Amino acid sequence: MASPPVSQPEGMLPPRSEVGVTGWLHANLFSNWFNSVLTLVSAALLVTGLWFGLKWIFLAADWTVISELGGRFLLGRYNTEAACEGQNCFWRPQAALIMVSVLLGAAWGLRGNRVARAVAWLVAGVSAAFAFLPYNLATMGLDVRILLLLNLPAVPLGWALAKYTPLGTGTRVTILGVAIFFITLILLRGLPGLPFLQPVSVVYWGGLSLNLILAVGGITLSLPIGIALALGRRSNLPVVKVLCVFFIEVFRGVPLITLLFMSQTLVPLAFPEDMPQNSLFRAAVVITLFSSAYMAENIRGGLQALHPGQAEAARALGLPGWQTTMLISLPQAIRNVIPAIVGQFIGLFKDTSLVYIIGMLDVVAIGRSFIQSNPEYLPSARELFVFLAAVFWIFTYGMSYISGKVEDYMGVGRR
Amino acid sequence: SDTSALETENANLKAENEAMKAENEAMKAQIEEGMAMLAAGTLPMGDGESRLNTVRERGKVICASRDDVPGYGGIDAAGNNVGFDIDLCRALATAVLGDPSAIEIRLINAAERGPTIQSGEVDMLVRTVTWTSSRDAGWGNYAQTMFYDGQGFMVRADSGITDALELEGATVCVTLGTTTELNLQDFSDQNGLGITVSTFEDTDAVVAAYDAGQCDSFTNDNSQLAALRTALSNPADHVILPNTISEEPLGPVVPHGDDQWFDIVKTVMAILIYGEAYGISQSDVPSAATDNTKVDRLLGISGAFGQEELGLSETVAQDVLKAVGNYGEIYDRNLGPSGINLPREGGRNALWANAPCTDCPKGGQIYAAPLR
Amino acid sequence: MDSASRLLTYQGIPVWRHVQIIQWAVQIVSGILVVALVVWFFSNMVGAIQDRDIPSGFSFLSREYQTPIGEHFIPYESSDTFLYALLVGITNTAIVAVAGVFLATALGIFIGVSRLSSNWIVSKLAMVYIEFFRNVPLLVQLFFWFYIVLELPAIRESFVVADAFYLSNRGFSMPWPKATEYSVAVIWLGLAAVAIVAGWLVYRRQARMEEQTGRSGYPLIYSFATALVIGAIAWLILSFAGGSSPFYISMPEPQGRFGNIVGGFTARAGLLVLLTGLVMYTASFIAEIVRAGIQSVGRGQTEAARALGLSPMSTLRSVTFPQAMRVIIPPLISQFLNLTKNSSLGGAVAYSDLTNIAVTMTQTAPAVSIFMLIMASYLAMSLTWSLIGNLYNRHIRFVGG
Amino acid sequence: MAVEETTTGQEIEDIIICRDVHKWYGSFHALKGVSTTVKPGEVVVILGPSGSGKSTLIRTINHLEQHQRGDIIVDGIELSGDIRNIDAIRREVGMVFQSFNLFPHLTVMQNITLAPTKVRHWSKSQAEEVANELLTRVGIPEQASKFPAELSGGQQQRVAIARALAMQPKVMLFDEPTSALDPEMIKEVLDVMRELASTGMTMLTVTHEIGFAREVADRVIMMDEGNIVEEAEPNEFFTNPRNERAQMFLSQIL
Amino acid sequence: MAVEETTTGQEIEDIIICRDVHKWYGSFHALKGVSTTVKPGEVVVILGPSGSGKSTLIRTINHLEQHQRGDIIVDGIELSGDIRNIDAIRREVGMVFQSFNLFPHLTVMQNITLAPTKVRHWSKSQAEEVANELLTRVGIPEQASKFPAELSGGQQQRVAIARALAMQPKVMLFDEPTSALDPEMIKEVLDVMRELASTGMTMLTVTHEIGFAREVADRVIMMDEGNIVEEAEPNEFFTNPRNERAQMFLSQIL
Ligand SMILES: Nc1ncnc2c1ncn2[C@@H]1O[C@H](COP(=O)(O)OP(=O)(O)OP(=O)(O)O)[C@@H](O)[C@H]1O
Ligand SMILES: Nc1ncnc2c1ncn2[C@@H]1O[C@H](COP(=O)(O)OP(=O)(O)OP(=O)(O)O)[C@@H](O)[C@H]1O
Ligand SMILES: [Mg+2]
Ligand SMILES: [Mg+2]
Repeated sequence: MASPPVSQPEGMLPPRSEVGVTGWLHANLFSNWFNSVLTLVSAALLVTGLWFGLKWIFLAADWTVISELGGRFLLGRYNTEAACEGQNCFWRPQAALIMVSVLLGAAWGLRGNRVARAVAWLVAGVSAAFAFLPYNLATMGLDVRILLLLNLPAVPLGWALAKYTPLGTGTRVTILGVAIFFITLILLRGLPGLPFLQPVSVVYWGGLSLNLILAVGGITLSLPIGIALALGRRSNLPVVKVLCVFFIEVFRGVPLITLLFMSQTLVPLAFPEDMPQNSLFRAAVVITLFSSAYMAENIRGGLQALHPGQAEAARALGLPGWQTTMLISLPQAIRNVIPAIVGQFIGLFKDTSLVYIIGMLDVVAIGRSFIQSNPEYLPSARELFVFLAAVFWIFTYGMSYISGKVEDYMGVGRR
Repeated sequence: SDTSALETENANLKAENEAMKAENEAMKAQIEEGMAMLAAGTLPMGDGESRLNTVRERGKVICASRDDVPGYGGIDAAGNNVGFDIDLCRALATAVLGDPSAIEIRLINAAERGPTIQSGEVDMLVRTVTWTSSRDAGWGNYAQTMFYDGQGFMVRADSGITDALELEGATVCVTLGTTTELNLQDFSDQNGLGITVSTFEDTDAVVAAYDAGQCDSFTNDNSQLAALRTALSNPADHVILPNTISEEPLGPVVPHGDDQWFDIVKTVMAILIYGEAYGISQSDVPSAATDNTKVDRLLGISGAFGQEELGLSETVAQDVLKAVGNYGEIYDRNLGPSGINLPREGGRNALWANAPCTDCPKGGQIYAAPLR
Repeated sequence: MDSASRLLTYQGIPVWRHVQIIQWAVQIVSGILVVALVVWFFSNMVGAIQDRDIPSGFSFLSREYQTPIGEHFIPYESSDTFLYALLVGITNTAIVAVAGVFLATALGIFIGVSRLSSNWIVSKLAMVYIEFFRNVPLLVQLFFWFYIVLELPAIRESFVVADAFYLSNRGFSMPWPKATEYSVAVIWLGLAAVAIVAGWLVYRRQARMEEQTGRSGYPLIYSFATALVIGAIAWLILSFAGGSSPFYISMPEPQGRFGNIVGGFTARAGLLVLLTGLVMYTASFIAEIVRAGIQSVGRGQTEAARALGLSPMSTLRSVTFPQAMRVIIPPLISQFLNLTKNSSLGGAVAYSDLTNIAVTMTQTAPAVSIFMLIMASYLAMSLTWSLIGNLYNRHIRFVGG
Repeated sequence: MAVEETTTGQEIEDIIICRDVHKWYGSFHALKGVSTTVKPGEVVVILGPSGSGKSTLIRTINHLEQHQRGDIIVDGIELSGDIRNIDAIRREVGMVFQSFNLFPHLTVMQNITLAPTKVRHWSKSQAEEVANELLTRVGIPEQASKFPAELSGGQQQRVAIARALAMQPKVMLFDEPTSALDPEMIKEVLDVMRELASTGMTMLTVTHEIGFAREVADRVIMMDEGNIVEEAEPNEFFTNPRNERAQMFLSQIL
Repeated sequence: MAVEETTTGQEIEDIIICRDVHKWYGSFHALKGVSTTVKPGEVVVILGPSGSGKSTLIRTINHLEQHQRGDIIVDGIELSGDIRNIDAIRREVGMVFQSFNLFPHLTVMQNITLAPTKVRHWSKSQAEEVANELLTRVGIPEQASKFPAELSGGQQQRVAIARALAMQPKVMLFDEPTSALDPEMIKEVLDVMRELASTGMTMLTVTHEIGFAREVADRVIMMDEGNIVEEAEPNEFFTNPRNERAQMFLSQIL
């Protein structure tokens, strides 16, 4: 509407009220008296809110608790002496991060679109920016800073790999992505026997990286499980259908925190006592299954919205049932419900903060644990929670923003 | 159509059927086996395996503890688990593995304590757990009281209250899933106080709520009250009432079903206590014979107190005391002057009246079975 | 075909190629697999429970609970049983859920409609609201509100309006009707119900008359008047006959040395925080649902209504909204469900919801049994929401819809 | 103003007057100064290639789109920002859409009676009486209680016509009323429109049905790129189009 | 078994044989015993009022719907529960739908090459070669890399025809291929179908385009209420329909 007038072949310009600043103001803020009043009232609200908010943030709040915790927000207690005895294990998450940068670079090289490029540079740029945090060198060594900076060359490296080597196909980059996820897990967990990969118990995992690992793992697994459940629920085989419905309804009908409680209290009973127990793994399984149940319903919605003619056309072409599903129905169904799926991902990411129930120190719990163990910081709880809200907001809003771009790119609106 | 192809297909199918039948058979056998085991009340777990062996194979002692109470279990600025309870876990790790850092601390909340120890996932629960008979019966075995606490109240000084019996009609803040809640109810009912409770899941919230005046009083174990008072915006404005409304003996708990492990934990706790009683400090653990036979026996220099039966090394006490110090040192480090500064002298957490030490606090109840 | 392979045919088709047989085989195999897995899991669990003498069973339900419950809307004493205490938890959760659902829906519709406002600043504010509140974990938001509530004055310095409404960091108190004598109160409530039915009948009659004749029948006015008059007459008669009115208004009043509020109705801080958090959080999702619902009604529909001369209000009420509802209801119901489940975070801010109470119970009762009960309770609540959703859906269903 | 103006001269006779109507969508110039008039009882068919502005023109006439320059006067009422005038015009002008736009959640009867009861404040019984008459007139008296989805396309479009007629408009606008229909159904809808034309209703119709245009129209307007390029008697238009663009267009669709 | 049966007698000549085909939707009897045969290279047009079972008949032929009684034999393969036969028949029978049903998430080229590569296991280059040929044949060689949504309706339908032809079917089924198209586009699709008929493809077409039927069809089948009510040469059918129902139908649509 507000686009500037382009030259008209007939030489007649659109009227002023249709374009330009006045046109915009008139159309959007002051089109009638009611709108004008609304505009003024909302503007007043906005200004007071901003005034008090900013005043608190810049004058009243004491942010030392944030700087005190610093890197622990990101990595939890991963790099403490207890976690990684006699070694500096900081390079392991760093290396994982660099691999992610390479992967994002490869995705960009593969697809070559603006969104992928923006995401890759954003992640690498933010990581590299951490290298310039104003800590002294004792707190944050030169090695750490160099590893952080390496994220920048990692992006073009990935890009070049995808562009100029046989790696550059969708399947291979996907495989690479999955591989990197597992390599990251191995890097973080360590391998017994390898001296430079000394195992680090999961109890020391924490901070935002824990939220991200749980979210990424949960997201990658809940999508296929959700798809399977959705297909099962739509299946015309009564037994399969009933099983899927039962699973979905039970997992959707119960609060996640009771499921997490149960994963810690009842589930261990079902396994032999001397079997290595891993409460984080159990929690991850529960979170994934919970998310899958929701994912299944999202996908089912997408499948239902699909025109039956699509599957018919595929069948008429002689494609067997599973290929019809994999090549025709699912791609379209998923594309239909990208917003819902991303919403589900965001929900899952937010839900990872509930692992405090099982005593894991995720980004929220690490902060709370700190102020509780160091009571002099208890009065800083407000600052802490405002900071945490901002951290989550940046990630989740980033996700929905990217999903919007991906949607545009995939041309959801084009049909 | 091609009959030979059909035939091979049929053959394949038959083979498949055969395989499936075999599988079914196997599955049936397994299920039957499972049912039988169910009936016998056994489980397919390594019954022969003792916890001591499991722990040694694993190379780590797993303790369930906490991260939110300074002095008992917290996380220091460097990110390490510290506290009285954590040190008890370290002592155990030194005893069975020879390494005080061979521990893994599972952080759990109050409500998870029972199920966690019941499932046998952890080797020891040291999370300010009050010893009660029903927990002893239902959760696991209490090894040894390592700290005597009692529940008290904190109020604002300007309220003019000097006795808990004056709390009629008060709103009292309490943490969830603890004996504290239960004791408060008993106290209120018994004295007809009609107390209203506000139950919080976590310490940060409960302290903030009390500090802001959302409740009139804050009840917890006295020692924790003392620690948390320092966190209030103005500690001097608050007093801890003299009343103690409950017995709160705190100590480690081990899972049911492994007597040897139970005994090991009890012995380690006794080593810490007798270490103090005999005046053996961390910095000065004799490794050669002294003039005290009791000390020599404790340190494994001469004689024994059952190390072999317990599967521990001769010099287990030396190792433990060198690694974490004696009871008094652990106390001072965490709860005493270098910790949250709870007085010990003259209290119940001093050693028993005629403990043989020269300059340690005496006249209290910290006592363990003699080591011999 | 030889005889052996003929055996493996059904309707003349080899079984491994027969559509129906394949389908059956898939079902049987998957069924067996799942059942085996479940049996294995539970048999292990039951075995462990027996093996380790872990308490189980439900006999504890009739024991006295003897534990304090912070917030209860039905009378509760520590001598009540576990079962009753669970019921207290369920009512606590249900009350938050129902109140939250109403408030969140109202706020969500408001925000959702604002999001579509032609006023740029209003729509942007709504967008900022939505983007903030749905992107931050509820737990963090709950603490945010918790600390905001702590900023309110202490009880002695409460904000007081007309000596009847008190707001402090302990909660919000207001006047509330209380029964003078239960029997009289119940009789009046019965009569009041009759009055409402009568009012409704009058409404229907007037509305029909209005429809038939085109003259305005003022159905709302008539029906309210009818109900009020009947109710008032019943009140007066009962007051005279019984000597006192059925209800009196209990006024909140600070009492005792702590100045705690007695009388009236008090929503304690925990409830306020939880409710605010849930409502603000859920409303951001509902707003998006409402927006999508309204946008789903084709432009052609509004255009047709406008071309017929219907006013924007009439268009919204008679054309847009009834159609949007059908898109809105299913996701809305799942938001109701989410809100109910999310209330289980109440413990963090000192609200005694069902999960909170149940978790406390595991201290003195078998965890296994408690978790079974709590799962069953939440499933029942979820089913109730679904049922309400389905009933409403059926109500608004139309052919081809 | 507009009213005074139109009470003078011969303009009183014209029920629709468009004078130099311009319409922009943002910066896109969709109507480039369209002028024409329609007399009461006249049946006008508008033809033209896709995107030529046919729909835009008839949508500006009942203010579903707002024009930015020029005057549109319907039944003596000038279209302007005055909502009272807009409402008045909409009451006098019925419109039928290509995609029917029946309200799917209301029965046929409710679809038809909605506007009369809400806008004209008729009683329900009066509105239903009129509705029944109209349903008989469009040939589906027995479908009153069905929902739109239960009807064929042709029946739906006939309901849409009845719905528009229920407001007793002075002018009816049709935007490709038959182009979403099966061949069998086109005829039944065109029959209804023929009948309507024969009763003297003023009609402005966008359609590709040449047969209908030839037979029923008093005048054919051909549009192209936002302009009226030819306006003529149907016979003359179809047999001997003067404009080159019209010739091309006709060669394609005939 | 079916194979054995069809190797005998004259049936070998018929590429489609329907014998007493019955189809119920729930309790609704949609096909009431339809019997007919189609010879290779024959072009058959199916006419009939809406709901008469035209679509149902051709959808049972490639098993998009399952019939419950009677036999359908296509190219010697009997339709039954045997998935191998179903797959085989679908490979031999191409189908074009009224609503195109192109895959919106794939380009035109991918739409056409999907089935050949996945079902016939052709190499990508081979499939693309064939696709390019077909696109030239249907007149849109330059649109290969576009997405369906970027094409006009007529172009989409031509892609749909190319897609079906890419599997080199022996029979093509068309279900009202032009009824969702604008008048201008109908012609371009019919032209492609004419060309196809001239190459000797066996075609079974449901259409309302009388001109096409007259000109191209070898035979016209008229259906009503689940039965075939008339089967005749197009000339004979259109000029002199014997059946009363057919007469009525023709009077409506001509
Ligand atoms: N809401 C709108 N916003 C922007 N451009 C529009 C809008 N509506 C129509 N247009 C453009 O205005 C021009 C005229 O459109 P209009 O719908 O009047 O054409 P038409 O002659 O009715 O065509 P058709 O036969 O396809 O219906 C077209 O180029 C169209 O793209
Ligand atoms: N999936 C279905 N379930 C139930 N009834 C159906 C189904 N599909 C079609 N029918 C019914 O079967 C009858 C024949 O339908 P069919 O689609 O074959 O008709 P048609 O001759 O193709 O009509 P049209 O010209 O409208 O496409 C119709 O009455 C229709 O309502
Ligand atoms: Mg148009
Ligand atoms: Mg059909």
